[in-house]
Amino acid sequence: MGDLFINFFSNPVPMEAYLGVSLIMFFAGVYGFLSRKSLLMILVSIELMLNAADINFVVFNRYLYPGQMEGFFFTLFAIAIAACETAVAIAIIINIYRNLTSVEVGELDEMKE
Amino acid sequence: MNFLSLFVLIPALMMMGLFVSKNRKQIQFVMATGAILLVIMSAAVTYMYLTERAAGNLATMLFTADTVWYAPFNIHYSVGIDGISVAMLLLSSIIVFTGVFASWKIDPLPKEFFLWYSLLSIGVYGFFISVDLFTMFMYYEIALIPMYLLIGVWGSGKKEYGAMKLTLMLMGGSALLLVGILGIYYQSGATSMNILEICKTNIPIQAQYYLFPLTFMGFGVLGAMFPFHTWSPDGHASAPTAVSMLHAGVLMKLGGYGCFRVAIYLMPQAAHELSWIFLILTGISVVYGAFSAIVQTDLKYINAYSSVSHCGLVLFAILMLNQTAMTGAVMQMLSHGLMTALFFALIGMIYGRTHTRLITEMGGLMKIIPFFGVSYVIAGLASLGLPSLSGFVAEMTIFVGSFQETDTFHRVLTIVACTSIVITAVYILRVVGKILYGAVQDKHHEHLDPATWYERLSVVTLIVAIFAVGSAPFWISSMISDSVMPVITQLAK
Amino acid sequence: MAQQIIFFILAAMIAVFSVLAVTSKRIIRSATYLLFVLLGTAGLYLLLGYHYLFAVQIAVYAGGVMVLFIFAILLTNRPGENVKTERKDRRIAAGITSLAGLAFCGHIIYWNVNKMYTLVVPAEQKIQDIGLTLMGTDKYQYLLPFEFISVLLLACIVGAIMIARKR
Amino acid sequence: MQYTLLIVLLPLISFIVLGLMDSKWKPQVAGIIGATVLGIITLLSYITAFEYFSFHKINGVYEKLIPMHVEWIRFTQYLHIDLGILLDPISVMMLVVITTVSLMVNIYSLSYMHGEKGFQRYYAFLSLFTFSMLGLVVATNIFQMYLFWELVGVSSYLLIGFYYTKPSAVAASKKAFIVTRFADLGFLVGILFLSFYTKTFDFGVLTSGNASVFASTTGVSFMGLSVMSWAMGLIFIGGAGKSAMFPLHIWLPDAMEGPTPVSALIHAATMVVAGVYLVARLFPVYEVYAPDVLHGIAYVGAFTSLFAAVIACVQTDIKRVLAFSTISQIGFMMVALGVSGYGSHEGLGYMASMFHLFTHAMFKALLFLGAGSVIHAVHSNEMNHMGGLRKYMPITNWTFLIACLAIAGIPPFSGFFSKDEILSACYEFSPYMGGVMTFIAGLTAFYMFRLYFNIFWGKEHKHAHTPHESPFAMAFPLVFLACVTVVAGFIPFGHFVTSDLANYDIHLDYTVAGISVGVAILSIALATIMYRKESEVPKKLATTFAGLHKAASSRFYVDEVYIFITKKIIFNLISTPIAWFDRHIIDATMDGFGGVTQWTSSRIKSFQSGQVQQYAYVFLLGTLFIAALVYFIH
Repeated sequence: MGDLFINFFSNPVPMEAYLGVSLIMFFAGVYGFLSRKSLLMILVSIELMLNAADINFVVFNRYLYPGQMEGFFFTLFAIAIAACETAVAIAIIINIYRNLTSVEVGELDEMKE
Repeated sequence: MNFLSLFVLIPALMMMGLFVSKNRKQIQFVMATGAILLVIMSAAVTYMYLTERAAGNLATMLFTADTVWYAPFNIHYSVGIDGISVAMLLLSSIIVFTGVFASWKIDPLPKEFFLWYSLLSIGVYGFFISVDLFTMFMYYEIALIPMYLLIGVWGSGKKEYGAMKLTLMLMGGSALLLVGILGIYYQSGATSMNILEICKTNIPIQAQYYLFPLTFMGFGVLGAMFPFHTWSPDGHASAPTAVSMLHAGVLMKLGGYGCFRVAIYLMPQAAHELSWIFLILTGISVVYGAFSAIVQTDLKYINAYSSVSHCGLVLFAILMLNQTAMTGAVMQMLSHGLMTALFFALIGMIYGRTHTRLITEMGGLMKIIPFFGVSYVIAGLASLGLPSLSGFVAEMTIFVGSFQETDTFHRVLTIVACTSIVITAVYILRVVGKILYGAVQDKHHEHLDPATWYERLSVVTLIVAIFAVGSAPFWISSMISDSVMPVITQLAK
Repeated sequence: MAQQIIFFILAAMIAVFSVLAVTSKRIIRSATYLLFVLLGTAGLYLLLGYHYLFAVQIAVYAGGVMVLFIFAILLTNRPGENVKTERKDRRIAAGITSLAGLAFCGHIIYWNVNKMYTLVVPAEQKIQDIGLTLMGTDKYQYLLPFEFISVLLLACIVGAIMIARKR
Repeated sequence: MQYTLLIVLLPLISFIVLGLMDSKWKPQVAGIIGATVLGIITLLSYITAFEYFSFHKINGVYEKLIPMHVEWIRFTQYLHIDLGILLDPISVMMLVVITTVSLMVNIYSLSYMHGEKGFQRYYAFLSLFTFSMLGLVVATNIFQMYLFWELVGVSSYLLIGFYYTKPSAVAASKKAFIVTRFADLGFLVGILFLSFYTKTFDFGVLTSGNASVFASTTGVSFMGLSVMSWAMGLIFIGGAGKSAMFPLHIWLPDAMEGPTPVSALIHAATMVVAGVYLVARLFPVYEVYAPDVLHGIAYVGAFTSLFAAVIACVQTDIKRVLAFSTISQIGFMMVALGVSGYGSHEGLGYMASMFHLFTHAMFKALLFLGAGSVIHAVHSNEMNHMGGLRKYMPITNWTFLIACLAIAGIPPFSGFFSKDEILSACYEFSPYMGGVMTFIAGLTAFYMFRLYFNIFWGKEHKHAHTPHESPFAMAFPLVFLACVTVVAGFIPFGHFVTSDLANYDIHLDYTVAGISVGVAILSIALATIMYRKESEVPKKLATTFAGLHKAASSRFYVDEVYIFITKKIIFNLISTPIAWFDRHIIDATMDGFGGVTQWTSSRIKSFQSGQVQQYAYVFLLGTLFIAALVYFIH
């Protein structure tokens, strides 16, 4: 354990540290996705997972293919798409709330207006 | 496209006519015209067939035509007829015709009813004119589907259950059939699914061993073979009149026809080897159906079980694998088609008046509605094999034919099957005695409407047909027996 | 050394807040925690030398998306109300599965990843390069996806208005 | 002799016309049409008989004529049903018998059935019956016979059930049809056996004596018995059904539910002798190829005869008595055939049987019509509602007496001659048989006179209205048949009908004749003592032999056995379980398939909940699983 700390602080930040962070973030997102009922919370969880993925892309780009920019752009586009998605999702959520006064997934089994 | 396709085209045109017709009058006009056209067509085809044969044309199938439908899979649309198809076409036309009149005032949704009815007849006609396995199977499926809606929507009693059961069991049968047909096609190595072509090839005997039971059972389900007959009582009991007529009268014949044309014709060796299994099953059907009919109390159930018995006899005779018995089988198809249609027509008409089908709740109807009473007695007598009515010639041909097999197994089975004529008498007379004779059971039954003209037309047509087949069987018998010959030669190989 | 410490702080922040974001009872708090996570992520981008990405992350996520979130929350939630969670057994199952996934992936990362890379000193990316790459049509250039994204964005705008407008 | 076709076809046309017209015509019109048609064909058959017996004898042997035939349906290369007309001595004789009795019944019914609802229908059915019966007797082949046999059965069914609102009539008609149908099953299978080995249905070929026809039957056995025994035995079962041989006789007494003229026509004179006719028709085959069956027929006939005679002694319904008497007399005919051989003198039994058939038809029709006349007068079938009617109904009384004397075998009435021939034949076969038959003849005389005295003598019963003699249309047939009964015995029957178609001169065997007349007179005397005046003897006898009396009155419980078999065994032990099995095993299995499918799908269904979270969860698990799999396998 001591070695680990010494290594960590003496060397540049290793890739697995970044990956570990994104991992925690991702599985927190997964847990949130599975355990929450509110659509908004699910959306929050999705954002978490997307961010985790974004970090991974960037990290891989930086550590494995430093001369290229694929990961970077992927993340860029992912952020853009995530923004779109959030916008639409929130529009839908608000609309649902307007109709059903609820944003709980369990209660949304009717497709009617 | 030769003129045989008209049999499919006319119902299709009827459907179009129905689409544009606006009221009941027009619907009736369209249906009546179409049905009469079909009768005329089939009479014409019979005449043409007989003249062609008289002119010495010895081909297995006459008036054949072949169109490639989908070349990569060798799917053709091919039609053609022999004496058996001619007999079946005649039967179908008569029953479609009488069915139209039996449901002349169908309510509700007459247009939709007749639409499905016409689609059903497309399937039936198509099946009888096709000589290609694929076309045959396709028409078979076309005939099955409308059944579900016709029973489910216009039926009575436990109609959803009956419709579901009938459709599912028949679909199960057709699943077996599909495997069988594809198996036949691939194992034969033929370049098309045309029956005439496949019969020239030799399907390996190992393949026949599993393809024969598959095909036979597939068609046997439709032919109400024990133990796959249970759709028949429930389905027929809940079906509307015309549908019962068409189903029991024609559709059940598809089974026998298919067994004959596909299972036996294409796989003669397996037919020889395995016929005993099915002989036992069909032998059971014959006696079992008859005994079951004795204790039923619902008229339609009685007739459905009686159909099980009679159709069992058809398959039984086919499996005897000789010319006489097979001729008898086809005649029995014809005869049973006519008389069971008559039965169902009458039951429907009686039910329409008494609002009950339980024989315990009826009695003395002969005095109140004599037309139906007399017709019912005639139907009953035909069913129990009175000479000069169609049942007699058919059954006798079957029994004489079956007796040509000399070994004890066939003998005993034949004698067992013969006993059905006694049991049939028991249940027929029981019904006749209970519902027609005796005292009137229900005072609401004392004044029932007399038969209307369209009901009379429908019933009389069927009775005349029954008499025609029963009194002058020679021409139809010889026509059929000539057409059985190719199968016999195939079996002798 | 400073880099490591910054990373450590950011990592701890992200880990703690992401867990808090999904376990918090109040939805508004969850959103706030999410904001911290997003900011932490932006920090990581900076740490990795992607300044542009850092800016985008802050502007789009922490700025745009979070505002949307907060509005949505305020519109749909009655203040003070707890967020409903799934049934307990489901939550436990979800937790176990997540932990299992975490363990499994962590195992892979810990034992396998360190053998694969060589660290190159992070260098700042030139904004011109980004612009050229984004607008070019050659290999490794991204005009087509860019256009797609723009169309997608347009569609989203239209869609969101269509969905959310009053009837 | 083409015109013989008309004999068969006219009744058919009459049936169709009457049947289609039904109630559109007045009843009288229908009756007159029916009777006229019958008159015409009776005339035609007399002409046929005259022409045949006069001109168609070659070298002392009658030829077999087939004036016309057509192929009706072809089964195999050899087997085909022809419809045709075969004229030989027995068929011509039957033509005469049937048309005569039928004509009488038609005339009689004009009055007897007057005012009944369904009069037209009645005449239509009578025509149908006449048609089928005539078709049966002129059949050229065994299948044609079977065909008309069935038609006869149906017309009998329709006529017994004529009063269809009466439950007993409906039940009786049903019973008659089903019992005979059961017998016909035997007939059919017998035909199948016979035709399979001989390759023909044709009577001409079968009875030609050509051994090559039967060549393939030698040594063939089926389940232990020789094939010819099977075939002929089964065919006899068919005959036994129609001719009411024990134990298939049960339908005949019940058949008396039909109108009385119908009983006279069908259940006394014509249809019930169809079995005898069948055996006679195939007699050469029985005689050569199945002698054991022939002997069996003799024993069955004798037993039935005795059995029925005993029952007839205690019945109280006059039509029932006559019915059992008919059974007994048909037994006589069967015995005669059974003991007969082939040839001129050996064929005595055959000749006697046919002779008895002829005379019996006449006097039994007379008895039934007389009984009908009595029933018409007193409106009851029961003996104890009658008595002393001789004062009111002289014609009926005299004609009935003549018929009773004839059946009792008193010379010079026709029954004496025919019965005497039968007894002679029996004595030649074996003395025991002769003795038994003589005893039965005595019983016959006894019960007939018991009947006679109970109706016309004895204590007068109070009637609601005074009985009166029947009108002319009913009296005429009685008188006519009485005349025939008186003279028929003097017909030199052996000149017309013999087993080998050659002449045979009947000689009265005076010993036999003496014994039988003696026995008959003794029995009549006994009956006179017991029943002419009211006396205590019958009651005493009944109490002395209480068991026997009771058993005989309930017809030896054969009906109970029948009911047991149909109700308990067929209905309750076979059909009900089968129906149950069908519903609860077969159908339940089929439904079970559906049920299993539904159950499975309802289980699987919860996976398709539509909840994205659940999908995600499963997806995640799956991903993890696959990843772990891949990872750890590497």
